[in-house]
Amino acid sequence: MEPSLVKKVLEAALLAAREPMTPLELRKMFDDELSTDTLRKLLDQLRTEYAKRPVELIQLASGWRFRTRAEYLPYLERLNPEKPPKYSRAMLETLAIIAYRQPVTRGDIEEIRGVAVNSNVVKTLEERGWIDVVGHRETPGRPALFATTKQFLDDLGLRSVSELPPLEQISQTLELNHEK
Amino acid sequence: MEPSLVKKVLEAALLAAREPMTPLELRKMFDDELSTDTLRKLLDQLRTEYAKRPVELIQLASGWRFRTRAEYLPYLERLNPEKPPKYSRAMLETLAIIAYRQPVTRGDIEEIRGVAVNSNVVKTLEERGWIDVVGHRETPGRPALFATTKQFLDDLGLRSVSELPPLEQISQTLELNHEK
Amino acid sequence: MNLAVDAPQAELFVPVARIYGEAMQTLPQDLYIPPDALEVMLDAFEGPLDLLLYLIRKANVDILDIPMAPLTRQYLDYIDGMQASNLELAAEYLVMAAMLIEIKSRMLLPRPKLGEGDDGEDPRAELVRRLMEYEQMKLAGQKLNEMPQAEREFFWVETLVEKSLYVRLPEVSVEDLKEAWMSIVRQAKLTKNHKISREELSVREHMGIILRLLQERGGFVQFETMFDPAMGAPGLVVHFLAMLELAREKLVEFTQTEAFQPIYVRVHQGGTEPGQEGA
Repeated sequence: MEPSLVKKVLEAALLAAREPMTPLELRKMFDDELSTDTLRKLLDQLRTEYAKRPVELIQLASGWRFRTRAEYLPYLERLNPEKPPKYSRAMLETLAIIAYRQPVTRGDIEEIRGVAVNSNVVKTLEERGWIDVVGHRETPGRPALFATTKQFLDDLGLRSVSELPPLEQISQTLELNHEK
Repeated sequence: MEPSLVKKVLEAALLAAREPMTPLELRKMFDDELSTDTLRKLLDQLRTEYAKRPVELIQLASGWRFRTRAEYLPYLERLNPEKPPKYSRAMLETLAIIAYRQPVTRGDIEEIRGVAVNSNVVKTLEERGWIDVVGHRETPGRPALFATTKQFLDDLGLRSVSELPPLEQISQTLELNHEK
Repeated sequence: MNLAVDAPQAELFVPVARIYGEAMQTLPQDLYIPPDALEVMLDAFEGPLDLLLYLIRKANVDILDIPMAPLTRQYLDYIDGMQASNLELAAEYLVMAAMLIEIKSRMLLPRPKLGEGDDGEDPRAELVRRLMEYEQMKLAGQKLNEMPQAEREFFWVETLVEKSLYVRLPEVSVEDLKEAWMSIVRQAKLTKNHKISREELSVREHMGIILRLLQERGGFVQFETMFDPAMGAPGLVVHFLAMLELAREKLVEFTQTEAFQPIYVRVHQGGTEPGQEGA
């Protein structure tokens, strides 16, 4: 049997598989006339051939299977949109303080919010690339100064921090509310 | 968005699909910025690109989907030693009557076959999702009218009932005879 | 033709051979079955139409020119055979037998003259129509069965979608930030102390920009180089105000060795004397 045909049979079987396929199963299609070595070589070739395709051949603990490449998942997600996840209030308030009062230290944030800042909150915002350390305040402990990044502005569709809703307006609204 | 990227997204989605995908769904991945014409063109291109692959992109009653080419069946069959169930003649004849004469009542089927319809036959076809009740005939007893479903066409790789194999032209002989 | 009564079917059900001690009989023409297989035989036919079609096809008779008498007898003989085996005979077979006999008797009667309406029709016409329709559907069923079927002749492609590979990040809008800030203000009752104007906000943004720039350039930069004329006059003013605010908050400091020498900006050095290493 031609290796090119064997490879096509493997390709067809793996593309249609509902579960990862073990080498044993794959070899069963050829009445075990396919050596484990040849199988391995052909699977590697197949994987290389799919380098530029939107699916990739991967080897999992339980066998081989074609998988949709991660970069296409955002599009597939739109077919069955799940409810978008939400940030906690602590996260949003921390972000708001950094955005409006930058550069600020963790101590500043704690002072304004009146509660300790969970380090996961800061870490998440840093990992997202929305805040970073722009310096240190020369006070005991040299606390890091956080500011928002360009990525943050891009993601929120802003050109500059000054495009955030002005705070005086917010304060006025609040005062009006308080008067009621 | 680059047409080549759009095509890859379509390819990724169709390869991963659990059901045939409608043009509407496919366009949803691009926030409807993809025209129906362009979509059609890209799908045709995709189909051509797969001409030499062991899987093919086909258009079905309920949309587009990839399937393995028939020539690989002898190999793929060996993966599942359990033969798919054979349909009885009663089942096939009932199915044919529903497919070619739809919508029909149980009475119509009995009239053509000359025997009572076993209710298991109808139940099995319904459970397979190949037929369903599309209405009732306004005669005494209001018998249910059966028709084939999209699922039936999908499972046979067809776009519409008109793609079913043509009926043997037995009736023409009859007409010729009448002329005598 | 309806007088062809001299058929050889007389020997029906006379044992023609014995196999395993069982009598072998001939059923219609070439149908050889032992009696205990009659049940199987009945199963082999989908009903009276199917049996009739079989008899016609096996006898090589033109369906449009059914010889009524021999066919009727064959049919009845077959039913006799089934009765002999104590098979519960489906009513449909008896109805068909009655129909055949009726047609046969009408064929024997003189036909009404043509032109007197529907009565002129051949009494076999209805049977022929039904047989043809049935045969058509029987063949169609076979063809459907021969068609490639999902999960039988072909398989759907279904690649793995590992959803965990794509983590959807929460979206935050400007409104969310505003809401968050309002809630902070409400709680801390900071309404009086934290009135910050639009301009002040851009000053704060520039404070960040300056600190970031200082950090990138090693914390020590010539004052003039911090100003990019491309910022435009308002931008330069805001930038300058940001510089002053940073100095006021003791985040940066300025150094100048002597008059008219370059001014340097550097990150505030805490306790150490300003300006010493840099000069």
